[in-house]
Amino acid sequence: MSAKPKVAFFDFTSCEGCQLTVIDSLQTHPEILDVIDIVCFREAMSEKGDDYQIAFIEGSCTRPSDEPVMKAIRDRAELVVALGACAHLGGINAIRNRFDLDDVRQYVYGDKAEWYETYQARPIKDVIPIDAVLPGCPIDRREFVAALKALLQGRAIQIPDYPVCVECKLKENICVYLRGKTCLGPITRAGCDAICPTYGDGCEGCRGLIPDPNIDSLKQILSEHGLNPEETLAKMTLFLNYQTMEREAVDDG
Amino acid sequence: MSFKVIPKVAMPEWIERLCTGYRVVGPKPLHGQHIFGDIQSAVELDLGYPTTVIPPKKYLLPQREELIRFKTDGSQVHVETVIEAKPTVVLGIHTCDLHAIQLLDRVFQQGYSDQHYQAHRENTYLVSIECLQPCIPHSFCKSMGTLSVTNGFDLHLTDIGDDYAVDIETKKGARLLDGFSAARDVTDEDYRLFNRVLSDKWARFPLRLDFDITELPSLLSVSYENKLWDELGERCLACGMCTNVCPTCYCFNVTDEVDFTLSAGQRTRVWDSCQLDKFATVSGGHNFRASRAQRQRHRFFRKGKYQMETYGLLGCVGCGRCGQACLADINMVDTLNDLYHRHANDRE
Amino acid sequence: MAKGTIKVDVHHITRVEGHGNIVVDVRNGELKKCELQIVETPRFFEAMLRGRPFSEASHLTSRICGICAVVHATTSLRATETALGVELSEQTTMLRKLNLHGEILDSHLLHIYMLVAPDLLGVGSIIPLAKSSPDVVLRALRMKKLAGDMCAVLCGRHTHPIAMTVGGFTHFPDIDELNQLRQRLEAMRTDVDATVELFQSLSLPAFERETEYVALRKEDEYCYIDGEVVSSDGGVWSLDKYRQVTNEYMVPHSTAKRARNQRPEYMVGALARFNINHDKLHPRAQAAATALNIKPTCINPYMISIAQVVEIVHCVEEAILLIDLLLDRGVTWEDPMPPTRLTGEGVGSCEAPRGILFHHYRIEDGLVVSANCIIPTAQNLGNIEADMHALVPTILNKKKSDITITLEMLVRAYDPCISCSTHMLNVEFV
Amino acid sequence: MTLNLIETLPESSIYLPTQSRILEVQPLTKLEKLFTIELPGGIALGHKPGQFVEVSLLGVGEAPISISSSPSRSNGSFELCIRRAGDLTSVLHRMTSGETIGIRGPFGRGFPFERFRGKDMLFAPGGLGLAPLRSLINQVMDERGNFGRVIILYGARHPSELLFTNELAEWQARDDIELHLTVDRADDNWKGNVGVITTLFPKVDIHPRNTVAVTIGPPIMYRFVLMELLGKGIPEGNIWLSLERRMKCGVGKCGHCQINHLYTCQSGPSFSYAEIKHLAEAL
Ligand SMILES: Cc1cc2nc3c(=O)[nH]c(=O)nc-3n(C[C@H](O)[C@H](O)[C@H](O)COP(=O)(O)OP(=O)(O)OC[C@H]3O[C@@H](n4cnc5c(N)ncnc54)[C@H](O)[C@@H]3O)c2cc1C
Ligand code: SF4
Ligand code: SF4
Ligand code: SF4
Repeated sequence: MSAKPKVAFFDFTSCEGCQLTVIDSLQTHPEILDVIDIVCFREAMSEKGDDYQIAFIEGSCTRPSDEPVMKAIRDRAELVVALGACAHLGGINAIRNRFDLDDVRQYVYGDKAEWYETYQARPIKDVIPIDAVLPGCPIDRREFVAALKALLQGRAIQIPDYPVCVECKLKENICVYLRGKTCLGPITRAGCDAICPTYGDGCEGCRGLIPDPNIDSLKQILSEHGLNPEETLAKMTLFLNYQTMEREAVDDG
Repeated sequence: MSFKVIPKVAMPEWIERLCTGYRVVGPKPLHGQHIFGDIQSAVELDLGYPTTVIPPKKYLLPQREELIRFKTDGSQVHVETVIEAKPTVVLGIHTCDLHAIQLLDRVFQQGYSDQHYQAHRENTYLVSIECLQPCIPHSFCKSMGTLSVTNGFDLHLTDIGDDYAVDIETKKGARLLDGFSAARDVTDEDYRLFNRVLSDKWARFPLRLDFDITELPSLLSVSYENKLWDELGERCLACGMCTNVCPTCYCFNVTDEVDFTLSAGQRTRVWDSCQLDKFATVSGGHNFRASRAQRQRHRFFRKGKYQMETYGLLGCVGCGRCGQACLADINMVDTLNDLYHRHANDRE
Repeated sequence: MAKGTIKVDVHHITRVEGHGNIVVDVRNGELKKCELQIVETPRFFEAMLRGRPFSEASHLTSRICGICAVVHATTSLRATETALGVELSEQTTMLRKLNLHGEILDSHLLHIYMLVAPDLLGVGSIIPLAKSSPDVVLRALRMKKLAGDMCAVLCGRHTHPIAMTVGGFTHFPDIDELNQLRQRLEAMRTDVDATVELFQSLSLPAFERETEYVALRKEDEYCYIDGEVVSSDGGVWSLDKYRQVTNEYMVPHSTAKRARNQRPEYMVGALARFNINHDKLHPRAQAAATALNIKPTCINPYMISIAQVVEIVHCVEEAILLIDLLLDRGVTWEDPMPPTRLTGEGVGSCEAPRGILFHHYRIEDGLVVSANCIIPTAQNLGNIEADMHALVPTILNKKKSDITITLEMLVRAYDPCISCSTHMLNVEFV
Repeated sequence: MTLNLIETLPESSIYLPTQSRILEVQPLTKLEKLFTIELPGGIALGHKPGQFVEVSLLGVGEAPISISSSPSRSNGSFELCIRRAGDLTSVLHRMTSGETIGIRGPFGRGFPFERFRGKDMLFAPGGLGLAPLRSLINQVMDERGNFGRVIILYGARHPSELLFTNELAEWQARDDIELHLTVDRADDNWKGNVGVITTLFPKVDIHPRNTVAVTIGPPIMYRFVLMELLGKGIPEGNIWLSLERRMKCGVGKCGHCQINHLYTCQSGPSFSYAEIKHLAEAL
């Protein structure tokens, strides 16, 4: 590797937990600072650089004025990576897409609603082309580290295309369905090392759907495990609302 | 080879002795299920367990296993084989799982011998146990002929009341009892109990397949185009749980990892599953088994026919784990019986 | 420059969470405008909570903030549990407390080492700091890792905790893990001492302004969960009366809301807690306070960072004590306590790293029908502006770059978590 | 309790690649490069046409690649023609002579060369299929006297995608080879046939009973080429092809390359049509 790649981090609508996870990854891998040159990271540094090759973007696009900013980043960067569920899939921000936006604004800001610019929350790939994603809410630390290494090797970032159940079984977890709960593991992209089932909670789908998920079958299974249609919908719309609405749109013709 | 008896009251002592020289693993409870895990004392061990989430194959073919390690300095490349196999005693292997290990032995020894598997195998002491009660609703070992074993173990335990009768099959097995004075010789009374326990047990196990197992390969031969596969494909989630929990499944993927210098790292194999969407996809995107139906068919054919053709043993030992794990309730017994009856009806 | 004209416009103040701008406009020596503008996009959490199963609320609201995810989850759970009449076991209470201590540590360490220390040591961020004082950075990373691991052992991970659920936990640490944590915490005392020493040696701007401080208080402990709301100006409120404390209002230059109590603005956070609950601190923390030369009632907002150092000492000691208690009684796998009703209303409150956090839900038939969350930074914003108003005239003779940095440092001292303070106001709870 | 613990642990592994040197890298087209590789000490690979090796880049991964050079021309090295298709092959394409790559193999079953002697040979590669077939063709050429007619029908998508153009020119020039080329889409300089590979078949007449046909190409090509070959009356056992599957180990363990019960890496990748026509998953 010749010169250290210049890397920038940006955030849009998000909780900034993914960038915090990036900072946390320094705890186990302080050598990251030796191999990349971080030129912009608002959460952690004052210096701001406009000269970068790799841009990590956290957060969804939730208002028109975000778009030109994202486009400017795209123009400068050779590689753009969506960091985390909000950037990848709209994340929980997209829950509001199910509501009437005026109602949402009014509910939160009352008669001052018009002060607040907003539109439907969307993944950044709907605004600019992206080169890779690191899914998850928050991103997985090991996956971020692996992604950095891939970039340093000049390779594409690889993320799993199989479901969470695979990692869950490799760890020999007791399936949460057998503990009387439900789980979206069978349709959700792995890469988190099945952390939620490992800690006793069902997968909530934060990493998005696997390619060709069998959602109909899973819905049937959820209902056999006592979920009514509203509860099933709630599950499918916590992190997966953007993808669920896309699928609904296809089903509607 | 020979017989001994270990009084149950002496089990803690035996396990304690074993722990001084070996890694000892066995079934232990977890959230209402059982898993094979490290045993430090007899209280953790539950030999009356129904079945485990993952079979003991994980000690021979670990979920993740480093194969080679490498380091580059300048233009010098150092690559080395990694084989780490700690002497391990696996206690309480059910007979079905022991049958499965016989298949794994053939897979990893036939043709190119896999030294990694071989090293684990040689350093693993298999202590099996006679099943006296059906374990889980999905198991069908009697139909598969795996409800007992005559060889393949180092030691085999049979619960005869206050004692375990111990069948010592190998030198390795005998070594586990070296100097353990509580293991006594067998008496006539022990033999009487042993015989009674064995003859009583068979009636407790139901035959769950509606046809004879020897018919399975031919039943599958005529069922390649059956609609059933499509029906399973509709239900299957392609989650891969069925194969990951199966004692006879061994497919794997290989991945490389490097450190931040990019010059050192390791190559690791990880369990893979033929049920996953991209298992048979080549670069350029062509998927040779693109539908869930095709993949389900492949799994059942491997279990009931292909392994028999290639290795001379069936690929299913009737442990029932896949049926227990499958959220879509796809299981061996219902599927095979269904196939059999459809075929019988077709003939009428 | 006293009579000059200055415009300071610090766009996207760095090293704070979320998006904020400082705008100062001085014309002919007169302060025309001095604002902290919040340009963070609105997140609409309260609106999104509507209609969702109560069991999801804590998972959803932990996403308000990646840095104080545990406290959001805990507060949310307390609101739900109050609404649905869930009593907690002693073990749950202890584990929750321990977890929160982990998060306070993690957040304070992040703040003082990565965000504040670079200012005091005259560098732009920890990246050059890693070159100039690698031991400081490695120490910070080491301490922060322990804090994060503490949360990970208890709830899976610090950012967006997993195992915390209504009525209890879904996973429990084993004895080995607790023993290990304890050992590491004890070993961390050396790092804690070094931290105190570092901040002893740094000099902070001497700026003071009489301020109203608000914090949670309990009789028997330095309070982080539940308790009552107490003001340094006098006044005690039970949690369900939180609106009488916060009195939220909006200003057009900010997507975040603001709060006022007896005065037009008040302060919450580490300094407020220190000023109100100083007597409940662990003796070692009190000793550290003395060493750091901070005494109640301290009215220098830059000393927030010092109060955080004191809390770091306190949290390490408290965590050791809590672990000892847990080890004594043993940890049992217990099922979460079930709700006794599916309809109800409740307020939950905790001390987040940055100050009091309130969640208020109404739940009907198991679904959240209305929600209100009041975040510490929202409560502090008015106070930050008031501080800036008082501060700017005293520093007008300085260079513009110095003014800028002094103001940035002030805002940073409050450790504002702007992304989570963008939220709602008028909900009618019928 | 005294225990004699560790059974002896083996030192080598079937997964351990032999570190080998790239002697030369020659670009062939935009996507394909020809790599000349030397094993340590210049020892011979000892392969048969139709076999493959696992090319191994430490820290990146492995990929199965057919050996493109003929054993009859080994000279202490062998050749791999590699298309830039994804992760590993992209990294490979950035490598230059002198660098080290790992090799495992040769693996798989090659073509039964002995059985081909005395026959007329009809080669029908499509696209990258010429890479593995070149090994066999050149071995046949080096024993030219032992074979009857040699016919090569080669199709590529575009003139710029034709591989081994120098060798094609040599073959073209010889009068003991009948070479017919075709492209799916022509460019301005293209004077030859335009159309898919099957459009070449009517151009040749063969003695079906004495002909061995070997075809290698992408999966879709096989169905149509097989129709032509069977249509010409060539016995099923004399039609040979090579099947591509995903492979991770190359030694019959990892399960990825299974075609029904067969492991492609063991029983193949070269198969006669007679061997696989009953296998639903083969074609
Ligand atoms: C027997 C055989 C011979 C081959 N001969 C040649 C040849 O001579 N020249 C040539 O250019 N290509 C050949 N290929 C194809 C070549 O193996 C793939 O193009 C290569 O594996 C792609 O790897 P990648 O990492 O660059 O691509 P990616 O698409 O990034 O591959 C990702 C992963 O998928 C697996 N994979 C993808 N495609 C294949 C595949 N076809 N076979 C096995 N694994 C795959 C790889 O293991 C890799 O880890 C051959 C394949 C087989 C099976
Ligand atoms: S807990 Fe979830 S991820 Fe794990 S096996 Fe069960 S369904 Fe799959
Ligand atoms: S466990 Fe069931 S759902 Fe999952 S892949 Fe196997 S058959 Fe399909
Ligand atoms: S196929 Fe199912 S029943 Fe048969 S051995 Fe595998 S897991 Fe057990």
